[in-house]
Amino acid sequence: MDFDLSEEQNLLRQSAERLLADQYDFEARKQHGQDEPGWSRAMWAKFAELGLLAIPFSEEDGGLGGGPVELMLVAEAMGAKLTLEPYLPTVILGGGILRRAPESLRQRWLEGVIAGTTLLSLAHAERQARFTLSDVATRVRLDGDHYVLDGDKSLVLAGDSADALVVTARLNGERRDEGGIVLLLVDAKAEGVTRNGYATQDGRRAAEIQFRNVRVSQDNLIAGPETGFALLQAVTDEAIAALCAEAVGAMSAISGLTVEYLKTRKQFGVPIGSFQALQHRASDMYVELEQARSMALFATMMAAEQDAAKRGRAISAAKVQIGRSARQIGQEAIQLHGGIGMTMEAAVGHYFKRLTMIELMFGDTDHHLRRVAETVGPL
Amino acid sequence: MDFDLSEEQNLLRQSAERLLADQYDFEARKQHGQDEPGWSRAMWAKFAELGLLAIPFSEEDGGLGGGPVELMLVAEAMGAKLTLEPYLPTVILGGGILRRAPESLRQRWLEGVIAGTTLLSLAHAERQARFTLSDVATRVRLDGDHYVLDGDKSLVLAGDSADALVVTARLNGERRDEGGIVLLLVDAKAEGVTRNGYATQDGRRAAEIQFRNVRVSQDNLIAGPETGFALLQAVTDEAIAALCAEAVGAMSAISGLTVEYLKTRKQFGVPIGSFQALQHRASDMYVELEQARSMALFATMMAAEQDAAKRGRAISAAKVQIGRSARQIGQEAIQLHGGIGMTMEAAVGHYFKRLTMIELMFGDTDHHLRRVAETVGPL
Amino acid sequence: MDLRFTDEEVAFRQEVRDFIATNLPAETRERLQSGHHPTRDDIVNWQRILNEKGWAVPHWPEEWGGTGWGPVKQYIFREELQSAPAPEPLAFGVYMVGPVIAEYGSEEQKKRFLPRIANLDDWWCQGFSEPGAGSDLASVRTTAVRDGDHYIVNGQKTWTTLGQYADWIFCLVRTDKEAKKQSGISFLLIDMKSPGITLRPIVTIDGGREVNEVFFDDVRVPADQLVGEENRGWDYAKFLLSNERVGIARIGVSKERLRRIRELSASEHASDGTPLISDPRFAEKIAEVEIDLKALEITQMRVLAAERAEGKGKPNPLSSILKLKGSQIQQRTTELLMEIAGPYALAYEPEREEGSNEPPIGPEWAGLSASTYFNARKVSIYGGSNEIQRNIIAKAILGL
Amino acid sequence: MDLRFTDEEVAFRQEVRDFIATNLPAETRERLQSGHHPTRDDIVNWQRILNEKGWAVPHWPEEWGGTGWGPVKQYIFREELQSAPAPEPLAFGVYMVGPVIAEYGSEEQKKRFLPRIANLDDWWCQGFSEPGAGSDLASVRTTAVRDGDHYIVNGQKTWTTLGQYADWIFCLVRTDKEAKKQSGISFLLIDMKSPGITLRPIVTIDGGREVNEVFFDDVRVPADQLVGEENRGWDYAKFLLSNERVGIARIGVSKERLRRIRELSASEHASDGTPLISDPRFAEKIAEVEIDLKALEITQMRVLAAERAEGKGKPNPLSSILKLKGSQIQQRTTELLMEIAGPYALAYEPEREEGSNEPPIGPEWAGLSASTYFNARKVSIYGGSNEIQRNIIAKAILGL
Repeated sequence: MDFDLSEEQNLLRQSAERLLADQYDFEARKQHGQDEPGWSRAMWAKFAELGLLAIPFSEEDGGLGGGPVELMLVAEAMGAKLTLEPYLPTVILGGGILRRAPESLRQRWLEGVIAGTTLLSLAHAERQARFTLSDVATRVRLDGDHYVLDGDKSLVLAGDSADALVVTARLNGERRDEGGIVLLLVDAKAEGVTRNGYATQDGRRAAEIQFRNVRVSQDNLIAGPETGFALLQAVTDEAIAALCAEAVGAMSAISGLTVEYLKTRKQFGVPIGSFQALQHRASDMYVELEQARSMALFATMMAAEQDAAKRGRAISAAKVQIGRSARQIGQEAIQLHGGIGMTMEAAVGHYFKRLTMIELMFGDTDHHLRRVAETVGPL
Repeated sequence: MDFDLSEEQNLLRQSAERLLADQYDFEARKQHGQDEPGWSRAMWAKFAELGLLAIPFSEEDGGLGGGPVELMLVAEAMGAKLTLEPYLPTVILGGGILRRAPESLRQRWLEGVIAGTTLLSLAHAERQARFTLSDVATRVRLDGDHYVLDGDKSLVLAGDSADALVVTARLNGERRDEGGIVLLLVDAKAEGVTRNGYATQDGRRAAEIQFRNVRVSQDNLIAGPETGFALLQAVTDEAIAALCAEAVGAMSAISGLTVEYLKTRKQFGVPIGSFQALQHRASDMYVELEQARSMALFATMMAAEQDAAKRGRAISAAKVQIGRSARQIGQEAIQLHGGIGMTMEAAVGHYFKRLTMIELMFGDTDHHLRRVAETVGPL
Repeated sequence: MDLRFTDEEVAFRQEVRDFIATNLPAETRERLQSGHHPTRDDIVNWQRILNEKGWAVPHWPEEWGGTGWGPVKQYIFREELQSAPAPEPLAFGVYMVGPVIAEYGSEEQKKRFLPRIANLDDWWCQGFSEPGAGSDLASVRTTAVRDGDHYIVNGQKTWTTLGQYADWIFCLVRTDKEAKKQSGISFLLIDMKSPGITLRPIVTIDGGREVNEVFFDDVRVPADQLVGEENRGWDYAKFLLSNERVGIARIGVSKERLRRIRELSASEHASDGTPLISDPRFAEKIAEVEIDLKALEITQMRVLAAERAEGKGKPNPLSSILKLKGSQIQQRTTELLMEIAGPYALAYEPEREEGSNEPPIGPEWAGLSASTYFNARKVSIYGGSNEIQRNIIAKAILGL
Repeated sequence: MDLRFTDEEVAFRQEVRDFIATNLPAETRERLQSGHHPTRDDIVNWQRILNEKGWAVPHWPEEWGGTGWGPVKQYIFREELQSAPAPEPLAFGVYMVGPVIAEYGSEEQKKRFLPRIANLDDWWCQGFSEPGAGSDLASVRTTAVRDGDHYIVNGQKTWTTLGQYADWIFCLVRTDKEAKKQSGISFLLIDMKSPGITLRPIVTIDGGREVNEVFFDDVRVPADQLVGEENRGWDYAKFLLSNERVGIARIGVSKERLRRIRELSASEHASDGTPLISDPRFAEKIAEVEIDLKALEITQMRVLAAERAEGKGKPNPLSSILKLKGSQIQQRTTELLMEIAGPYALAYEPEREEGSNEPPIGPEWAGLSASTYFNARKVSIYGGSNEIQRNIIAKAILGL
């Protein structure tokens, strides 16, 4: 049992943190957000340069062969700076699926992903599904040597700037069946694909995407109807683990900002941090932060677990803790900042909004709490 | 809309409070608890003298014709002093049922109740029922001009000292049916009645009572199988309303003790009440107390409502608020008192224990929250 | 003791409800129901409709348009407005500066300003807070120096709600630098068109533009726009703030939002395809707030009853509960709404607010749910933060 | 980074578990499982079994019986004891005075006391707290005045846990009244049979008799029972208190209680006749605590890993979390147990604890559930109250 990072891991963490410290302070972030398409392509190129985009891919595929720990380190660093770039959709979701795709697809796409020239996204969620991962109404059928895709996908993260989309679609079975879901790689500019991009509450981008009679050649099949769901589930769990780490980075930053504010802000002639009631609330925030950090570590450790039930229970438990901590820390940070926390001019509100959205993504706290309650076995 | 008490009500409240202030301080209470049978018969006689035992009975029956407001005033005063005497079982539960009994029964029993010479209790709860009011397995059958009673009753409040028992038993139907439950008046010393008395966590008394072939003459029937359950329900709701008022009295007292302790107890050279973190927690206790007081008023107002569904929803809502407030206030009172709060030597722990038991009686907080959640309509 | 409303009060509530049902523009009601803020026009139109009816400023002296209603009727009236939902009157005129002018203003000021407030001919805003002052309202650094029959005002105000629409601003200004903190403050009425005033919007975390900074650079203010006496402004401010607490629990708003929560959780579906409300946990979360709100409503009644009994002079200690618990309930309802929206709370749709034709990302109402949640964080900060309320309870009520 | 235990650690856990399974008297285990406190004999017997195995005092210097285990193995050992459940070692000897004597005592004191502590031949109790001192442990008023080769001790101690069984007490006494607070305190070992010592039991709210007051009336204590130097007792006390934090999270205890909660909520029935655990709300309440506990367990691992890396000298700031959150979780589990018992928590059955033949009122375990809940309120008060922990976090960690 140890929490030590290897030399490489330490190096990775340091270099990511250094880059972001240099180029991603609050003012720089504002600038990045005004770039087209809502984040900075220049930063993305720097991520590529530093190897951040290569982490989860095998050395054979030109990657670094990193695992959940490496992704955790990067996600936490990015969370602390609220980076806007599509690391989650491209590297963790799209990349997580593609790195398990047949070799021909990996060869065709991964080089560009790693180089930062190809952006991916996962087009999976649908309007009616809420948080049920297997709820896929988008249909696909085989027509000669092509698949033909029809359906509407929603809240595709950074879907408006993606070059290629991993799309889930139902080849057979009922709407919520786990069997019958296939994963296809679809060119984002293919005929019949219509994208409607928009801003999200946390200053990022997403898209509603319609697929109308989209023809996809057979060699773009990533996973067939027997294995599609398991793959989707594994990658979703990895994404939740990374999201937990990102949230810890953000919670750590927002807690730090709050403590700093308590020290410097004066009212009635003294720093408000000298008021014991506020001290105790800051202490409770700290406890919540460290409990969340522990569960993010747990999620990281369990993200690569092969037993899907065991993994799912652990990931859900982590998401619950992150959700509870994020809500308490986020709300308290705003409250302790007072009026200034209500404005877009202070960083604290931006963290609060991102943390709130993380709560709602990939299943909210109630959803995951139910998953833990309804399953058995030790955590 | 007004919260004003009539002159009579004010007088009643004042005289009850005065009697208890004189004769029921913490030290006196210890003495009363050591009297046989675990409470003070002398105090009971004083309650009778003051007319407290006559409140809910009609003037025709020799009572004062009071209603929920009068009972609230007395219950709150008793809660503030943690009186041990069986007011709830005799006057509110047993009395509440008897005052709706046929005239012959009222004539036979109420004089003694009002004079303080007859003690009643309600033998209703059974081991398997948990909080389901209609769960009655005790059987009764008609044998000539007698009812014959068989079954086990549990947690009969002050059942060991009662002279007469109101017993619920099933004449027909399934175990949880609302129909088929009858109410009988049974002499506590009748043949076949075995009582096993014991202390409860809050320093009161209860009994497990076995009925084996107990023969009860027909004229002891209070309510038949069509009306028994409705009567039971109405009186239970009245009892919950009174219990809410009692809890408010206890919460008010324990909050007062805590604030007093914060003012006088010194640590590190200053009164601990000067620590802002403790001040804010005391403030939150105050908020909870006043919210509970409001809901006890609501329960009082709704206790006489004829529409059982409407009444039940309101009573449950009040019980939820009381339960939440009691837990927070009780736990905080102990915590703010520190070590001394953990001992039987300080009053605070006695209040805490009574409040905890009130939470668990007549349905706990979860039970009543579910009742509110599952029903519709405005509160 | 009777917690029910009297027959007369019940009839009055019906009268108000009927009037709103008949006269509130449908478009306004729908905008509010779907979670949007009322527009400037919504507020102005509705105020004029009320004014025509004689209900514009119920709590004012009858001479200036007051209705003479007691506290209970005033409460019923506000609750009906909130739960209609209708736009609430612009507080800065109707609840804040209006009563101050009516109480302390000169006869000339009353004639000049009060009717125009009642009819919302003048849009007022508030110039109390200053940067860095936070809950310490008396720390006023904006100065007003007498120069003949004018004051010259210099300084900066902040958190000025809806200042972008304002014709007038009422300000606390320092007129005596030597006096200690609360002395030396005066209460000035200033025309927003005065040269030297500039406005800078502050964008709030919901993306809205509700509040502003106001800068005063050698602004000349006629001396007859001073309310009452020089250097006694803090007294008037305290009077104003005590009025601000009326209706601070916003019970009608929470009631209306709970109605929507019940309705939407019956139409939105949980992951398993059943309505959210049939999930026992979610139903119980709603029930918990309903109980909180009922308790607060009765607490509100107790405050009203005490006011009626004792007259309005003495501030009721329970009013700190109204603020504390009222804000927590409001915030909780916005959490529940956002949880119903679930993933569809993610989309940020400010364009739609400004009337775009794009279809919404999720259900119509969901796009605003996160913004509403974000915005509602303010209610435990402004108007005396909840920490201040706890201090008040600890000191003024518990004697700690 | 690997959060899993090493193979060696896993094997060690199994070894401990097997040893407990084989050697823990069944009667003792059952008593603890049903929620009772261990008896004096339970504790003594089990300690002697451990001593025979060489596991009596793992954390002591090897010379005096320590096993040389690192922090992880020590943690595993304690967790296995707690979750067996086996009696925990009597802390006052094994965790408190033992390490102090081993570190600061004379060679003669070590030989005289340490083996008898390891074998529980001497039952020790603690004489630190005094009436009215509360969290301010340094406010010691009990005096020890040197008189030849004795000290004469006068004063009063309180909250002395299980003092009724004690052969010895270790005390903080004031030996220099002129010195300021923390100076002038000495650390004395006192035979409980000394003339002039009287004990008064304090009954706690669970009806138990765990704690006592101890009165010292001209008690003569041989001077060679002074530990270390005169007037340096506060240093030794701080050393002792820092050891007290080991295992303060009591994760094993909470794990065992959660197992019982799951088990009992599957056998006890809700009002509708289905098992309580099938009520989604109740199942989620359990899941919430399970998640809390898992998070705390990992936090505990982080503390252990840091200790292993940095040596035990530096107190880890996370240990305040262990105390704060650990106590909250323990208390929460007792609430859930009581809620499962429901109405059957009402009966007070101390007679049954003393071995009566009366049948229990409710299910066997239910009669203790309220007492356990009441008793557990202490865990957020003693050993540095949770308010003190929040102060420590605010000051030592956050720098407020």
